[in-house]
Amino acid sequence: MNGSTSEYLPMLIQSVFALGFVAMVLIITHLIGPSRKSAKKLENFECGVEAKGNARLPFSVKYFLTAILFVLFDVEVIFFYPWATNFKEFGMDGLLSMALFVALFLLGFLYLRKKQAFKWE
Amino acid sequence: MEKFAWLIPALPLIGFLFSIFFGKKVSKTVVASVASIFVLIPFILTVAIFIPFISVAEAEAIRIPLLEWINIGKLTVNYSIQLDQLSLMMMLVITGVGFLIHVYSAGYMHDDDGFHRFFAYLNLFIFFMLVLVMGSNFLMLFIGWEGVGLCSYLLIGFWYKNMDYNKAANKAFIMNRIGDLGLLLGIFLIYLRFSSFEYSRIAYEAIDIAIGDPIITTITILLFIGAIGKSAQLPLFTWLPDAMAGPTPVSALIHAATMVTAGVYLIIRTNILFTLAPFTQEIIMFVGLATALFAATIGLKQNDIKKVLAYSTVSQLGYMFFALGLGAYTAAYFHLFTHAFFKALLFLGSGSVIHAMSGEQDLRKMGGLKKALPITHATFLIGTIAIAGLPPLAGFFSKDQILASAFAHHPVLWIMGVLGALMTAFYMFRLYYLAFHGSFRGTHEQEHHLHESPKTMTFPLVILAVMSVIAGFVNVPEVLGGGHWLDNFFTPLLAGTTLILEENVHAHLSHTVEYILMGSSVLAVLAVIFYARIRYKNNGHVPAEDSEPMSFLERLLSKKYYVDELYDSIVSNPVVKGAGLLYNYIEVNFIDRIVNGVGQLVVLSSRTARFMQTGNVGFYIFAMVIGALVILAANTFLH
Amino acid sequence: MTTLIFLSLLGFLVLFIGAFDYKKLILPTVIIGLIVAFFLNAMDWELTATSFYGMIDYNHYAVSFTGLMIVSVLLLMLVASYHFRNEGSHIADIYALMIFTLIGGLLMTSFSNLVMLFIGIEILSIALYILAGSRRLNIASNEASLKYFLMGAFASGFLLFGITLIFGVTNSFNLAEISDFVADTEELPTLFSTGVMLILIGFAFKIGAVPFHFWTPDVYQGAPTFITAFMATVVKTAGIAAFYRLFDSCFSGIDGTWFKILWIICVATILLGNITAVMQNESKRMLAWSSVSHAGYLLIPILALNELSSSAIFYYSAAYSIASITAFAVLIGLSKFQNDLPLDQYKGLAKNNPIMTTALVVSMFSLAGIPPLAGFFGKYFVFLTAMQSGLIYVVVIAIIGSLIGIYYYFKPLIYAFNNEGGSLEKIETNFAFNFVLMAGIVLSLLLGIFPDILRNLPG
Amino acid sequence: MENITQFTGALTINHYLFLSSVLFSIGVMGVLLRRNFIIIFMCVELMLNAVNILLAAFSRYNGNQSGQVFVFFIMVVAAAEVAVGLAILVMIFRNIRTTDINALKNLKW
Repeated sequence: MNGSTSEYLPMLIQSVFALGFVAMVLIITHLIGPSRKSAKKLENFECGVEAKGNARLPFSVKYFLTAILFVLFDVEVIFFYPWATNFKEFGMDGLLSMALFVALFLLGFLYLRKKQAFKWE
Repeated sequence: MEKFAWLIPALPLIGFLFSIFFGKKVSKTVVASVASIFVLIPFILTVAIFIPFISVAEAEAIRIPLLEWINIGKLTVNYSIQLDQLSLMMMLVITGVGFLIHVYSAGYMHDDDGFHRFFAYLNLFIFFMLVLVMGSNFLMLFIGWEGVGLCSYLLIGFWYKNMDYNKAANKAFIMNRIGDLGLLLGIFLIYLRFSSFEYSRIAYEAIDIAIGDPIITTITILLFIGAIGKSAQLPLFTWLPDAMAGPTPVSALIHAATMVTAGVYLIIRTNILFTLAPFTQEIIMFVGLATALFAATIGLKQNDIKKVLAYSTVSQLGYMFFALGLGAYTAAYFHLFTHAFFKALLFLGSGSVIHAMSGEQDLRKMGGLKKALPITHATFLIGTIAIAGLPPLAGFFSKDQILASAFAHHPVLWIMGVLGALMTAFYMFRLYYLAFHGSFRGTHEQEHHLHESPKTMTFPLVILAVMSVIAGFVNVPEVLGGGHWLDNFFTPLLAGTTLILEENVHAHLSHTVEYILMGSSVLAVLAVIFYARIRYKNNGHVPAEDSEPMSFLERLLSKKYYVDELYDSIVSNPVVKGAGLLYNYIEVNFIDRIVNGVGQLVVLSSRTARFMQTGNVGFYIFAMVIGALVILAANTFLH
Repeated sequence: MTTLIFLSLLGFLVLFIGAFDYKKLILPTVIIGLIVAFFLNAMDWELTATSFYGMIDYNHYAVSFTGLMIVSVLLLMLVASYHFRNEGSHIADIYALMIFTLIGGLLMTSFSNLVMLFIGIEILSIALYILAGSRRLNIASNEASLKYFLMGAFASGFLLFGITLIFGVTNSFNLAEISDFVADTEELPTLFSTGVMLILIGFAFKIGAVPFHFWTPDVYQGAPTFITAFMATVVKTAGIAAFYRLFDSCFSGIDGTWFKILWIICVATILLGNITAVMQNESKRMLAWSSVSHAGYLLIPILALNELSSSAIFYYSAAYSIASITAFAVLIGLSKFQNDLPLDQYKGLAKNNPIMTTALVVSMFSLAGIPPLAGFFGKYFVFLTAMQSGLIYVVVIAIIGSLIGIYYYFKPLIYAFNNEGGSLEKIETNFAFNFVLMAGIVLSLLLGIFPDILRNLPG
Repeated sequence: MENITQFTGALTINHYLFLSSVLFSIGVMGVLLRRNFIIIFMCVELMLNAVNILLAAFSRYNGNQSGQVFVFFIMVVAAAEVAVGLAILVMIFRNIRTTDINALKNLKW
């Protein structure tokens, strides 16, 4: 073990401890904890408001739609990154290209608006 | 005149389009006349080209390029026409006999719903057949080849409401495709060997090739497989008798006179290649002879008038191939030429009989039709004599030439050939006497209905009968004072073959031998005809019903015709039995089974393969992963 | 190159026309747009330089295939006007998605960089996943969409992994550079050939070759008929064009393992496609299996990889696309929006519908490869290409396959000419629909009689 | 910081290759073994991300930036695929009320 890796030894030890602790707690609670089996135990929530019906309720697509739209627009931001790091070298051309890129986004956004994807009701 | 040659195939095509698009709107007379005229004009054009052509000795082939078709670097293929001895002779037969059959069909199909469809198909057939023989390269030949196959399929299944007919059509189509596989591969190999599809180019280059070259042998075998399928030779012949499901004019035109001879045409066209492959020629000779005899024996026992003619066609085609195998290309063509007339005549005659009998095809239900159908009777008799090979009718000369070549090759071959000829004579006269002599055996209604066919039907019969008498004179042998006109005419066509063999292709027998051969075969045929006459006319013998097999033996015994008895028990019965055996066991059980078996194998594997498609995505992905793993493993370990 | 930009804008335009609900404008815009795109594409014929910083090489090959795809889409759009005559407002979205698919296809035929290949395939595929499921309430359409999506995404993973490995070995995504690398390197590492295999798997999936064909029949059957036609023609053409472009320019020089594997794939595809189609009773499923077998035939020129290959692939794709569009158009005319289309649906068609029957006959004959129709010459050129490279066994097997093919291609015809139990009424059609049928008939015949019109295009 | 670079420098390209192959295989196995659409979907994403790691590693190893740019493209495409995939899932869930991929097998034979 040479000098450079030895510096990571504390990190390794810490990781081992962390993992070990988790494992240990899990095992010990399993072993020493009292275990009662009842219908109540199997419910989703042991306390609080009583859960009723099937968990697989039809969920409102609106949440889903919004989330997906967010992801889509969000991911495109990646392309800003290489542009931003080379902003100066790209110069005006780069800026225009990016403007076009953003404009296309805007078109997408407008389309969604027109299709009323953002209306909650 | 040659510059109008393109019209020859174009006109039937126009006729086809006319019948398809306007056939329903105009009267039947118009459809029939248009269709017939669009075959008649090509015939006239062909004659007009042919006459100046024969006046020149050893005329060069005329090639007329029409359009550039495919052009890939070194390969150029044109739509071009080749007019030479062979194609012109073929065109004469196709347009001439074709025209007569069109005229005949106008009467025969008169009451059919599909009248215009029928003429459309006929015209289309003529078109493709002309493309087949007129093309100057293998690609055009192939297009024509496939096209006539298609028309044959359409016309066999013409009465498509009957499922059996559809089956017959499918059988014909599938068997033909097996042959086509061979032909296509042969054409590809030709391209690989010669870098061209043009006949002229191939003939030019082939002269320098050594006899027995393995590639040439392979090519010729493949081409021969194609010919086997199209020309119904062993083992792919069973579709032809089944093909009789189509209307009778179709049987006459396609399944007797023209399409089935395409295989013969193909081999004559490429005679130089076949001359270079003696091995293939041996095969062709044996296949041809075997087919000729095999089909003839089956013909002895058939009771359906068209089936007899169908087996007879197979048998005669066998003769042609026999001649091809012997290297007697002219003799093969000669027989093709005469056969086209008398077999078309016989088929059309049988059509006339069937017409008169209100659709009855069973010989046992006919008899004594001589009085009711005088013209049909007379012409049919001429056809029968012609096919039996009695001089001076057409069949005699052509068959004689084949037999002479066979004798020159080996006397045993001659004996076999004569045997086939005798059987032919027997079953044809059996057919003739059963149908036209004796007393009428059909129902009362049928008897009442008996009538001679209309003029449109008898006119072609008469013309064909005349041709059956005189067609043989195109190649009268020297020994009978003739000049071998056809042999001389074909000399340029066979120039390559002659050059390679460095001797004349047709047989050289001394005149005495030829006289003896001719005389003995004619006498034997006469004897057989006489026997058939006694058996079926004088004694009124009628083949037993299917339901009581072999009981006729007892009946015969009680009649005490000792000669008959003797003949039956010693010669005829074994032959008849053998024929039945061949038909029932070899054809029905064996050949049909193989063909059907292939079909069933496909169906079975199709059923099995279908169930791999479980509909379960999990399984699909699993299969994909397995596939990917196999590929990756192969990639790692196959290095 | 202008075509690419123009088509993208056209896609957006159609989306917005749909969003603003100008229903009457949609179809004319699409049709005119596609015609303009076709001419823009044709004008790029002389263009030889690469564009977009060397990402795209718009050579003759690309222009020819793009032209073919635009024409196919154009014909399909005309059919669509008949197919969707009673449909609601989301037609614009479908049209736009089809245009986006076309853009994907365009990239796939003109890429000169593996990144572009991947993006092209994904643009094409993602739009198709949606199109396959475009009938939201139809379970079959859902199922088709699900199956296609799952397997498609899965196959993309393989393709991508392959591309990555190639990049790792050659240090480039550029086709020319990869090709140089292959030429300069004595012994290529296993990693490289593994990459080639993975790409091969990805492509085999896209064109539906055995053993990655499982999605084809199910998806073809489940998707709306019109989309099936689109998948069978444009998508298959794009897939095979990309496949050939990549293998021809990069991997032709590498050793024979991929050849052996592709040989087996090709032969298996031809046989399995044809054999399984024999027992199918559902029209779309039968055509799906037929399309599997055609993928097999299209692989032959890639196997042969000689100077005739590109023209053989192009001619075959054109012949196959035209025949398929015609066949599917007839099917669309017959189906009244139902999903299940048993073969006996054709029963009695012939009597009252001459144009549709002729179209059916021509398309089936062309697919079966009967001369003198385009399909025959497609097969013929493919076989010729194979013979040139000495692949005699492949040709024999392919011919046997096409013999089997005749059996099932004739089935609809036998039904169509069978009048037992009454014949079909005259089916009401519109001008655009008849136009497509006539165009299909004429083109199939024309290409068959003058095959040289298209043959020498891709060069 | 220097040491970390040194440490990672000690990892050869083979390590990355191995890692991403394993991840890719886990993804494949997941797709193969699971029946829940969403989980299968995540496994497909895992496959793509395995490729991303490898691309980044190759890019660094070869000193060629284009690999990293390709990663961006893959991420965007993956996001689009997610959107479409989830939309398909919702569509199917609404119709048949399950996310089991094998529930739908009407199209077969």
